[in-house]
Amino acid sequence: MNFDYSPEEETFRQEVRTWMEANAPRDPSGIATGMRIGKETQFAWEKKLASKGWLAYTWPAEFGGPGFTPVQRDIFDAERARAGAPSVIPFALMMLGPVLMKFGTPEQQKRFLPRIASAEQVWCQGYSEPGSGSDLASLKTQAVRQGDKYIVNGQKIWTTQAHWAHWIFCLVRTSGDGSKQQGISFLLMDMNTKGIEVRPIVTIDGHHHLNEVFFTDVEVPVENLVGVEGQGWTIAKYLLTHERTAIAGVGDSKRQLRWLSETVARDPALKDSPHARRRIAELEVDLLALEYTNLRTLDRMAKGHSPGPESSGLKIKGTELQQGISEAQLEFGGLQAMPWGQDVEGEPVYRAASTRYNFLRACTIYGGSNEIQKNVLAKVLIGL
Amino acid sequence: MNFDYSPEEETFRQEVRTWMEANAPRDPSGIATGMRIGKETQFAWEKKLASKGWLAYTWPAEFGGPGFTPVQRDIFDAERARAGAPSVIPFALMMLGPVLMKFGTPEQQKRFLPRIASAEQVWCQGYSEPGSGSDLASLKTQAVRQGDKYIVNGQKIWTTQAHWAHWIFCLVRTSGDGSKQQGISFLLMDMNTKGIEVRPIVTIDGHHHLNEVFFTDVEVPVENLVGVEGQGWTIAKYLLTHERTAIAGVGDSKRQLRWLSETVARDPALKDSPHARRRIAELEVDLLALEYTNLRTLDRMAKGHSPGPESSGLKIKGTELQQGISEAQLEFGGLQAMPWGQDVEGEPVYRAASTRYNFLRACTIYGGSNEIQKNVLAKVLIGL
Amino acid sequence: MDLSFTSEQEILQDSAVKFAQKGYSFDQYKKSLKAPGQCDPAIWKQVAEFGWLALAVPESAGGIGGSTLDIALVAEALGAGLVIEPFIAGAIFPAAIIAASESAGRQDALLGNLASGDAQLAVAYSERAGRFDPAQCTTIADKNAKGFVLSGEKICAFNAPNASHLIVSARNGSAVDLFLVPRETAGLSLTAYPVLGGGVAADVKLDGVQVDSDARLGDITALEAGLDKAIAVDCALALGGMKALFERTSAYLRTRKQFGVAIGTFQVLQHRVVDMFIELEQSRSLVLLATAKADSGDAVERRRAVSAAKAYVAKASKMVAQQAVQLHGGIGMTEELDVGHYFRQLTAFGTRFGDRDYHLDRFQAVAAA
Amino acid sequence: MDLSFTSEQEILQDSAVKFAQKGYSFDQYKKSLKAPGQCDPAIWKQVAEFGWLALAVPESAGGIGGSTLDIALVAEALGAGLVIEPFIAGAIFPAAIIAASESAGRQDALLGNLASGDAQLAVAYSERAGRFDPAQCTTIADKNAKGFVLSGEKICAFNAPNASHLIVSARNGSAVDLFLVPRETAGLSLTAYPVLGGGVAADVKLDGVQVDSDARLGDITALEAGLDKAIAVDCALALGGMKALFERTSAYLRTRKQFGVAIGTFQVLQHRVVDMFIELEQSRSLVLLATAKADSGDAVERRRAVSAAKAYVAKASKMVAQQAVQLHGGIGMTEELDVGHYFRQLTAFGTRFGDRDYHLDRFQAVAAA
Repeated sequence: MNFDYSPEEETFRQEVRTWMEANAPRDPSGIATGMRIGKETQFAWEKKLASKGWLAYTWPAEFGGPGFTPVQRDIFDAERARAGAPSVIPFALMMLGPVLMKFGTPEQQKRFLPRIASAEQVWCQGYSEPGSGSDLASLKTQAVRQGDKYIVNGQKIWTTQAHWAHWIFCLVRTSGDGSKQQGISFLLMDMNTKGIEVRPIVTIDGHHHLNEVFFTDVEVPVENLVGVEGQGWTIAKYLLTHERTAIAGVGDSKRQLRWLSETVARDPALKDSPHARRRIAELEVDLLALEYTNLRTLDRMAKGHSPGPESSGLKIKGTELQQGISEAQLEFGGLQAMPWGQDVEGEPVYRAASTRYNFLRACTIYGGSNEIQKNVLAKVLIGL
Repeated sequence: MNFDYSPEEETFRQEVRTWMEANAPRDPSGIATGMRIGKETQFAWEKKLASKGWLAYTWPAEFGGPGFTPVQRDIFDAERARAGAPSVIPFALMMLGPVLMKFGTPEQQKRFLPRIASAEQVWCQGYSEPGSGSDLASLKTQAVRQGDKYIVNGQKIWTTQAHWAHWIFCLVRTSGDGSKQQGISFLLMDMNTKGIEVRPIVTIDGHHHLNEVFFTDVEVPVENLVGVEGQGWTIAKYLLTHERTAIAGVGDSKRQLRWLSETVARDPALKDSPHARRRIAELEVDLLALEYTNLRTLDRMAKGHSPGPESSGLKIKGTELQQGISEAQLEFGGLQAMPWGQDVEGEPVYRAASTRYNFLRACTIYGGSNEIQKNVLAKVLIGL
Repeated sequence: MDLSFTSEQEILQDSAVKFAQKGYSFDQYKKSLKAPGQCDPAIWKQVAEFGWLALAVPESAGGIGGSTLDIALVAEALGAGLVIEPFIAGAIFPAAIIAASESAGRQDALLGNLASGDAQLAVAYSERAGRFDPAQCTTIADKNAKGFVLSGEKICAFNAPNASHLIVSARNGSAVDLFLVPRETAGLSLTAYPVLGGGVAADVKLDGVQVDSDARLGDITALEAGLDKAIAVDCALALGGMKALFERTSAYLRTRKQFGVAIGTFQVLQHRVVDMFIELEQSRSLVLLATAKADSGDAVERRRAVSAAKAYVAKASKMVAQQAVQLHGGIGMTEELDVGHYFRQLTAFGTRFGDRDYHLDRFQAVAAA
Repeated sequence: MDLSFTSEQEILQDSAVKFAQKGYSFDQYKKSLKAPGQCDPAIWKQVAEFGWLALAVPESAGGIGGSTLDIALVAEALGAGLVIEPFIAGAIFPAAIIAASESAGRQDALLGNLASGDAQLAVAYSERAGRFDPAQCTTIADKNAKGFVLSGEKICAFNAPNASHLIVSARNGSAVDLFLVPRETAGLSLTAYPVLGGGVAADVKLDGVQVDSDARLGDITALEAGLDKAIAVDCALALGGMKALFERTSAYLRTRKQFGVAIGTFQVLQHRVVDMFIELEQSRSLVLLATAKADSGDAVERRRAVSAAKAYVAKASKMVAQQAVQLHGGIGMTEELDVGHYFRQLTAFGTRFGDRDYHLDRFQAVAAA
């Protein structure tokens, strides 16, 4: 048993590091917070990654990805985070991509995958609805078949970056029969279609990431159905469980914690505080536990196994740690973290802290709240 | 609004303090832990309190108590704890006494109350059964009426100090009809009655406080029924909610924390540790919040109101704090807390720590586990 | 011991609760956020008319000279109503400092303007390297013939952009003294900004600011006394916010349905709400203690109670605020619902006037002394 | 990166798991508790015959010279089986010190006896005022013509009552060195006692103990290396106990009924078990890291990994142990059920070889260096 990377992996890491240092966008405040970065910067960065062939870095070579191993993917993501570069918009790359590879027709694969990998098409995800938070299957948006079209009516909510996206993939109800899961289908829509309206939702970090998306008699060609009618729930579950490598957020948490500890080390008010140093040490130990739990999962995946029981805590612990680090950033920032919505002189990590702290409250809510995650895991562990 | 004690109360405090200093048993290791104290020491101490008229210190004068006000009771208990004296065995004094005063016949009151207040009769409580932990109402011990007797068969468990007690009060099932609560009655039994067998349960602190009590065709005169048949559940609820003043355990926690902080102050390995000092400060602040929450309850009771919403957290927070203090005692004790079941040189608080730590795991379990307490409180707060 | 309020206090509390519930809607809050200095003049006028701004002004200066408890009763209602007008930073805190200072009698005109709502003040005492400790002061007051020349930098002086005068702490020889500096004095410059959770503040530069000898209000003990009063009152404000979040969250759990049932039937969420409630009540006990002791002449007793309250409430309010958002789910994350705004308000509370870490240290230092 | 075990390791693990599950019942545990020195000779003989005592003895001394991971696989099984015989304190820890010391070659006979189970050792390095830090040593080694004279006091030397020799740390000039002292040496006296969670220990008095020059094993680096190995292995032992408690608790929740249903249907208890499981898996990751790095020649890397594991597992095992008792209710509090015994075992783990506080400090010191 060893945790050492192979010489080939170390070479790969060096290659990625060098490239990241040369190419990562230079916008420390925005990138570091991972939020204030604007559409232009994000799109330019994704184009740059695409031109290197690294945008769809989790995809196999046969579908236009670089064909990285699980360990390489992890290294890539760690180096991306280390350079302070933003992560890619995940909806097409991490979610729709794998779905099309498994459930899509060859025509759908040819039509969409190259455009996604080349950064030509940005996607958003239409899952949640006002009445269905954690109870996703209770969704109501309807798609009624009329000839070679579906007519879609309804509403999605919490749609991240819908105001940037060219396309949306949606769970829609195509039948009211059977269990509520059975009537769900998976549909792709061009955001420019008539009848789609996007309204912004501003969140408590003061920014606009989220949206409501309204569908009024939207006509969608039947060839935009993925899989068959009623298969939507199966596809949704596949999508949610598929991508685990980046779920722990180890790379970004490492960068945030390092940024904080470097700042504290030069902060005259904190550098000698045993409590501040202790708190950083506690976070570092927790992060180390998360990092090596993630590596255990990668090792299993590299051997062709599915993730083991150790992986079930990755999302829960990973989000708790993101929140824990942002809390320390806020509290160490003290009065320097009080300015709101306006740039003021001071340590960047402190200045970004209150926005990050507010924003990151969402990470234990979205993608299945941590309470729901624990319900699911309890079923596996206790079996009742 | 003021938190100051009246001059009369301060005089009373001084009187109790002086008496406690002169009369509290001198057995620092045993008394301090509140557990290793033997039957003889405990009984002698209760006799001494009784001869002062202070054993039944929560009782009104008409029933042979000193008629203290709620604030005086609290002062009394605080001074008792401050002197390092053991608390009284609560079952007769805090539980049965008030029950007899409310539900007992004049004959029952005359027969039992004076003997309890004079330390002549020690009681234990027969509530829990093997199959009924938090679900108390599911109890199975049966009392079948035959002429002027009940014939009792069944088993109680977790019966504290049954091996010391002269009498036991029990919840028994007198009817299988109606809801499971409706068939319960409240019965008093002489522990010397034929058919009662006590078997010890040794707990993880290595000591014998608890017992199983078996009842085989035990004959109990009908005049030992309190209230009427089927009223047992009502009486049990009255009993459980009646006594709130000492539930927070403020006095004992204060003494334990002071004992710890004084020890730390002279411990060469810890006295300069910012982490040890911080932890003590945190516990002190938590204890202060508990103390003043308790005072708010006392203030309401002194005005003749029932305890307010602030009192609902007293048991939960009080037990968490007891455990928190014992955890700090254990961890500060370090290697000095490792000796087990044998006296060794060293700081008394450290030597007692592992026993206390083990023993106190029970305090979030007994008397309705903290999870059950929260269920009950949730019903009040959310109402679902 | 008697924890009853006087009938005057009950009337005061009633009027503040009514104002916050009826006179200050969530729409008014959003309006105030956009007002100059995040203070709606119409609201400020009402607050003054209620007499609340005069509560910390001594009777000798034409004020009401209320107890800290009186002020806290108003603050709790304002906190529960999400009122962001600078009740503490612009009025209570500076008035309490002046009332406790040697020069109390000389500032009656200014205090009169403050009580009537015609002027606001601000206190500039925090420095970057000193964090929350008022004694850590590198700003210098150099005595000269005309009075004093002040030089240095302060950060995050709450409400400074709205103030006619700043109370500035500066090192005068070996002492740290307080100086009243009119906002428009030459050499005084502000970098103003909005503050997390509402209100405004400024980083303050003092570049050879000349003030009269009269400008010296007194020494640091007045700042410390005023600060303790402000903290006790601020804890009451936070208590109001915690209560509002507890109420909104328990109501949401009763009505919001998932999987066909009210989410309040889920035991984990039930216990979370119970924990919120218990923290609220434990906090209330220490806030009562702090308000009772904030007026004490015994500085040790005062500091101990105030720091205990702030240390406890900082942690409890963080828990309540975080869980309120978590239990509301997505909607709790939006600007549209007031929950997120209370969340930010309580987040800022955790920091201003010293965080839990600072106050635990101070509590411990007092206990050791 | 490859986290597979070798086939030899899998065999080793299998045999240890089988022994703990079949060869060591709860009754055997209670028997061992009553055996002299809480070590059943028959069990100790079996452990020796399996070769596990030879794992930390170098091949050059007739041992197996296994990796820390090899030893940890055995320890995890022993921990899961509640085996209280002094595998670490009596064999692995002292053998690892000797193997890492300058005098390694000279102690082959003693190590042979240790590997065969014929002798046990113990390490006396902790002092009252030094808490867990081996460098805090006030015991003195005075050089004289015959060798060294040792004077001082040690506390809580695990397994000392069973040991034929003690390894004692003492200050030799400016260095802290290690000395091998036969148990029966004049001036050496032990106050023996049972230890929380099983096993025995002693406070040790050294009153002018004369030893040969040969008795000097080496300097403190050997103690530090042996200690890091022992801690990594001890963390694996704790992991076994945590796993056992997780399994017993989840099984209990499936079968125990209250209010007419299995208590495992209550969401609060479900989430508690989930938390236990997550902590178990996070702990496992750091234990694997610590065992991998415990054999590293890079002391900084070794310390960092070992202290991270100990700091994490100390907290996680406390949580798992406390919740196992809480979720079992009354029955979890009794001597009759094994749950309470695992609880005590894990409680003792939190302290021995340094608690979370100590290892967080050490982790931080290494990170800063």
